[in-house]
Amino acid sequence: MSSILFIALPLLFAFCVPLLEKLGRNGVAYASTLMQIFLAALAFSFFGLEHPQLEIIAIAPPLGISFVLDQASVFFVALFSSLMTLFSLYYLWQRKIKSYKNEAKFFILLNTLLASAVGLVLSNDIFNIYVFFEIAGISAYILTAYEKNAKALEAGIKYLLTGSVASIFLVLAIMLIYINIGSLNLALIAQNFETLPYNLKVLISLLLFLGFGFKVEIFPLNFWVSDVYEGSSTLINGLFSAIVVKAYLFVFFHILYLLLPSGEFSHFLIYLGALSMLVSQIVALKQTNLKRLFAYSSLGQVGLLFAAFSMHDSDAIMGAFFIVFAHSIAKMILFLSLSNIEEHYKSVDISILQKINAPYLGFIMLIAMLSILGIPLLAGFVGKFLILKSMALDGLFGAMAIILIASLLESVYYFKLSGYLTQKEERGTLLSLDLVQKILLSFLALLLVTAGTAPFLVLDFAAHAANVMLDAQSYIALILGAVQ
Amino acid sequence: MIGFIILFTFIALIIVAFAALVQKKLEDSIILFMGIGLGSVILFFTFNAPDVALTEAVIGSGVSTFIFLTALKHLRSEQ
Amino acid sequence: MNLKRKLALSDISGFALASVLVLTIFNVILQNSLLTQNSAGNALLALSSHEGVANAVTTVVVYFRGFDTLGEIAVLFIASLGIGLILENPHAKQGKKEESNFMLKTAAKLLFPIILLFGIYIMVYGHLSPGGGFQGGVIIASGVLLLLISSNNFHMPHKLIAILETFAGISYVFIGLIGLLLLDTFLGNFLPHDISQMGMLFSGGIIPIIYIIVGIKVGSEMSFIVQNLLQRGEHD
Amino acid sequence: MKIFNLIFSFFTLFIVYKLSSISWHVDLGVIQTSPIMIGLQASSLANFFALLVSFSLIMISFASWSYTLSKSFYLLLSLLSISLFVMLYAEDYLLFFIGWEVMSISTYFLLSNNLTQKALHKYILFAMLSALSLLLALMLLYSTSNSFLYADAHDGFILLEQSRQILLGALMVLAFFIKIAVIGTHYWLVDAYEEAHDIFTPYLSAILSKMGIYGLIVFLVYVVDISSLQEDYLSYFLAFIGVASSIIATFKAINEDSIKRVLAYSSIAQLGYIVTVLSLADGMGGALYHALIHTLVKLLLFINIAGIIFVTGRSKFSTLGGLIYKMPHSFVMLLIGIIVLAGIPPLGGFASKFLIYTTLLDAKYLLILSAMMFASASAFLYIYKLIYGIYLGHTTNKKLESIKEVPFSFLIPQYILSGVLIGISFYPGWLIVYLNTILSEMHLKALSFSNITSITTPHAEYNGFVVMSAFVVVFLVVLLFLLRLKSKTKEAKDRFDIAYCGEEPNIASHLHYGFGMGQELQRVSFIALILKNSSKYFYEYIASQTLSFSDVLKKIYTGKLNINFNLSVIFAIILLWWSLK
Amino acid sequence: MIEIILSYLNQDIVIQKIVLIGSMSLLLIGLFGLLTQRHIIKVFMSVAIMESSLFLFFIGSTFNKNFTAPILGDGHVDFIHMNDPIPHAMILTAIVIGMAVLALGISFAIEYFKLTSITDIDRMNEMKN
Repeated sequence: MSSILFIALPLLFAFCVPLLEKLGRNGVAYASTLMQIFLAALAFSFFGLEHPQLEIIAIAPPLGISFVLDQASVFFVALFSSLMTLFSLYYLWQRKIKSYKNEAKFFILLNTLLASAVGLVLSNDIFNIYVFFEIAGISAYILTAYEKNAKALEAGIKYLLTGSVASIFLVLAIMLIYINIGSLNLALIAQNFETLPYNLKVLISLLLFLGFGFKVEIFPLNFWVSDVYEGSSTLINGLFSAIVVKAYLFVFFHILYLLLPSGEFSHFLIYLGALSMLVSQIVALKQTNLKRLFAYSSLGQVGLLFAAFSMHDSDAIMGAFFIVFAHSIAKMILFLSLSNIEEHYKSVDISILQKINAPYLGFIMLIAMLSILGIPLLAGFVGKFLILKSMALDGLFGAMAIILIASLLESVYYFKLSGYLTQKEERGTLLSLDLVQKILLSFLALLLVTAGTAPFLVLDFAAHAANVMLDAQSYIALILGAVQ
Repeated sequence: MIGFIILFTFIALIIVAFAALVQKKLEDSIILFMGIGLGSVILFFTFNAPDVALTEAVIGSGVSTFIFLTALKHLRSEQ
Repeated sequence: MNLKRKLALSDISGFALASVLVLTIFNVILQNSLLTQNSAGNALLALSSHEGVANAVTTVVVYFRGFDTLGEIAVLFIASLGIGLILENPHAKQGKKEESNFMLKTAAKLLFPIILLFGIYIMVYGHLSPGGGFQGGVIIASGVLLLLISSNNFHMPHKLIAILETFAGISYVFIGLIGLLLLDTFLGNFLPHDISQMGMLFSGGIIPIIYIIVGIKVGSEMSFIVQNLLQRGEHD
Repeated sequence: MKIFNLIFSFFTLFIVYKLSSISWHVDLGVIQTSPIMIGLQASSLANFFALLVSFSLIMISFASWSYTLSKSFYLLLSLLSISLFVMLYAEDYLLFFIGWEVMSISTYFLLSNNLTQKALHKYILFAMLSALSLLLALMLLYSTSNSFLYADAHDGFILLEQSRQILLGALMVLAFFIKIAVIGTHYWLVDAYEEAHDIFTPYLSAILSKMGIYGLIVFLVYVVDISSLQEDYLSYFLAFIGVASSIIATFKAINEDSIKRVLAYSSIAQLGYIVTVLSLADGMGGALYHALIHTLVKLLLFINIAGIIFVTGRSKFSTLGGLIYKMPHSFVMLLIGIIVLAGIPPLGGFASKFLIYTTLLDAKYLLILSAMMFASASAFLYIYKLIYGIYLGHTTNKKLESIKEVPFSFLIPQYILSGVLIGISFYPGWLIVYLNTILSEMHLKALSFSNITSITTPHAEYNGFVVMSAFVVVFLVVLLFLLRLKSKTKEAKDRFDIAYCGEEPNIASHLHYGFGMGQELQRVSFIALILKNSSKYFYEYIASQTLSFSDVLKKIYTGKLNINFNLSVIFAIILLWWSLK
Repeated sequence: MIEIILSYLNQDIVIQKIVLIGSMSLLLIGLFGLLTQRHIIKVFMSVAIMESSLFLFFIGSTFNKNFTAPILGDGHVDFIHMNDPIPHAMILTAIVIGMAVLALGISFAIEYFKLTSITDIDRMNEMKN
């Protein structure tokens, strides 16, 4: 079973939705969830592989496009497909209360988003990455504007414009690469990227940084994120912060490690990531809308990931993997439960947390918040600790101080929320969850706790994945080796 | 001869593009935008790229201008 | 008065910013704009010679980089789906459109078959002469647009176009999967395609078939987009 | 659930006792990429504190017998105790940090259903500040020692260059000062103690502040190697801060109306003593001794107060008074408690003060010594107020006359505690033996020991047994005399049956003068200065500054797309020019 | 005189310089439009201009005057002395993607206009920060 199925099956599903609609009202929903479960199983089947695999499409690499499956990308693919399966399972029960208008299109967009995220992670051809960049973009624009009210449409327009500006920079970078290196295959580009004159190398890496910078939500370029989160519906926010951002992050650093293995700009990128975390936490202090607050908090966590990934150190990357895992799950929990709260209490203001009467949901949200904060015995702490440890070894105490101040500010507003949740006050009507939704949420929370209390279970896998991601030489050898 | 054609069309393109953006009335700027489409088709043709020229002609100048015109129609109908 | 000056100021500052950025990009490219001859193109040209397809660009678009085209078809499909979703308003009032004048109607009746024929020609001969699926499909869509504008009682055959579109999409992915099955490379060219019959209609293996399928898909999607944009979803 | 808690606490005491006898060492795991050893080990210092923790846990579970508490309270309490044991027995700073943060978080949840939002928020922010500064300090240490173990923490510390050493010291001390709530950082403690559940406050004050002391000791002994600390800036700083906090806290305690706030300030003052004496290498013995005494006395006082609040439902001096006839047992327990708290000779409190004074005398910190004496002397004011305000004087209103003695569940722990305290007063030397094993393990100078009944220091010797027995004899004689006298006195009809200077008191006149004590001190300029400004304004200033700064930063995230695109182009230009140069 | 100019213009280097200068100035105009224009259609137009300038730059700089188009026809038998087809394929895909995104953006703008009758992107702040 080749990894191309991650792209082929969702597209096949998307194209034959009109037929599936004949199967009755929820034919499409069940078909899509079944397919996603199959894809998740497929992703986990790849877990065992020791050395990376190559999937050729049409013709052999340096000319053709190919998918590369190594530990790091398999981790991301498995994370994305399992999160998407949980999301659609959750939505199957959520739609009893509020289902989206013409739901078939909603499911198509979900699947294309998943396909493009997986494509971004696996692809090995820079123009192919641009195509997936656009597919993920366009399905995200439509998902943002799905509600068709003034806020959603404005968010859609902003997201679309930022996306097209980003793709302009990216296309210019690809063109310069092709003109000067003559190939689109990442391995070949990486091989003779050093031979380029210095100022051209700087220009290309800057354009790539700008192209991906908008989507990776780094400090000066993430002005659009909070509007998009506030505009789009809560369920979709969960998808954005859990899957889309992580895919762009992985691709950017995958290319960075290939093109600049010696890490010329790493110092600047680390401090930019730390600064981005600090700024987003400071701005998050004064937010009253929960969706904007969670948006700024995920900006902060992405800033931390950015700093960790740009350290070119396998320990920091291991920590970053943990934080990716913990943050995606925690944000998925928060946004799924927030969508239930919004549905039942019709408001997303911070003060609503004082009035909700959902002890179970509150407890699960509490675990998610504590994990984001990096409290020990939860997954967030392991990641943050590993990152700080490797920063200490490199002597980056300035960045560490910024990150710790930012997490202090983060604990200010998160504990304000948990204070509201645990407050003994008269509460509104009881918000009852379906049994399945409860199981899903508690499964996610259980993941957080087990990863936090017993990290050694996954540590060696994460360490192996981090090393594989870092060493560009074996990646190039794998691809170019396949040709001879 | 090719060099001259390229130079001439580029200069025309630049003038038309600048005019299209600075233009106050929307109809005129969209018509000028058609000019850009035409210019780029000519250029692609001189660059020995017939496929791209055909695509640009049909999609780049054809459909995009149509899209802007319908946008104008809908945005105009309210005032 | 100061509003005018403020606007002017922002224009100048915008222009200054844009020019600084572009000039720096410009002079960096200027210093090393020499085309290295070892571009992958020559290798590809050599490879495409035994694909039995005259138009090298088509072999690259459909076969060598077929995955991009599949992705690009997905983009177009999602765009038409999104536009349909955004622009449909079920409670659209069927405003009485004034009758378009006589000349446009007769011209449309005359021109439509020619445009349709031209579009189909471009689509089918994509692998022999310039053009192909995308261009052919859009030309057909422009033909449909012409009809939409000219006559009021022309109603898009939604059922037919939807079936065409789904058929094309499914068969494209299936061809890819069969390629995966037979040659275990996705979108592999499994049909016979030797050079001898260069120039015949079905001489390029799966390439012309895919390009026709792409043409049908693009044609139907573009007509949906055009129809939604034009009437903002006031259709039946 | 109560039984479970009781069994759990006895179980912990049994385990601690068992563990203290054998020396064991368990390493939990190694993160293989960069070898980090995590493990638990038995150090006698840890055993000492673990003994304190399990002992106070038993007292708490006894006292909580008559309360109906939610199941989550007991679960969180046991989680808290487990985290304390993990922290105490950790042999490396990573496990110490994990225990430290789990402790803060479980206390946060224990406090969360009693405290007001503001007080809760203050507590958790300070707890997070201490945790994060501890984390930064760990990382600083790790950068040179490449391992978190205490063993090689010292040579890592030496490798750090001067500025980083100061930073490490400042962060580590800040983290522990927040938990000890030294004068600058006590902003959260008083409200937390006052509003916490009556039965949780004794645990909070007796144990959690001791964890700060334990952390400080570990830092001083393992990282900074206290013996080389004699004239160092750190010891002057610790001494000065300790004394300042004890003086200021004592005067702040005096004019408080709520009993729990008085006790909160008094625990800040007592911990101030410990911190002062920790600044000296050979002060460690006195510090540990005082820590033990302070734990026992605070448990006794807070449980007593909990009993009073449980029975009368009031916790303000102005609403209490004259309970001596209704609650004689609690009165006697409180009497013993405040004598120990005051540190006056007969009872054990004096032994630890005596050790502390002699160490300060040897080290010639005379100014510090005099300030400390001044503070403990002026402590008498709030100590007397404590006993007078609640038990002596006239009852302020009718309802107080109908109350009965505190339920038995409060009295058992108080009896045990006062028994232990009296035992220590009789045989102060008995502890010295135990302390010496700890000191020797930390290769510090051991206290001189002659016999179990007396403490000997180079300057003087205090024989507890003799003083205690003399005191008991005198006490009995006076008691007999008073009882004989009482049989002849006339029972007062009711509390208004007193005539003084010709006025007839009625319901309106306020007979109980105890609670007013200390108000007139404001006229004294030095004390008025202390009472007027508090650290509240400083913290509120910081909070308002950050919030206004966040308003400024919010401007970037306005919805205007045009401005943002200009910003990104500017950012691109800066990047390009900076890297092309 | 004109022949000299024409022959000068025909050199490859000069053509590449013209293409570079021309497309970069088009990019400059597009970026200028993006940064200053207020009306939503003008913004989309400047994005379209920037995209087409990139495409011109790419095809122009990989263009070789004395090679033919990459199609076998009227006499050419095998694929030698032909322009590199890969940029053509890439631009072909990019044009279609650009148009699809543009169409989607315009439909957002139309629907947004129908709801709030605002076309000036600076007045689009439904979300109070």
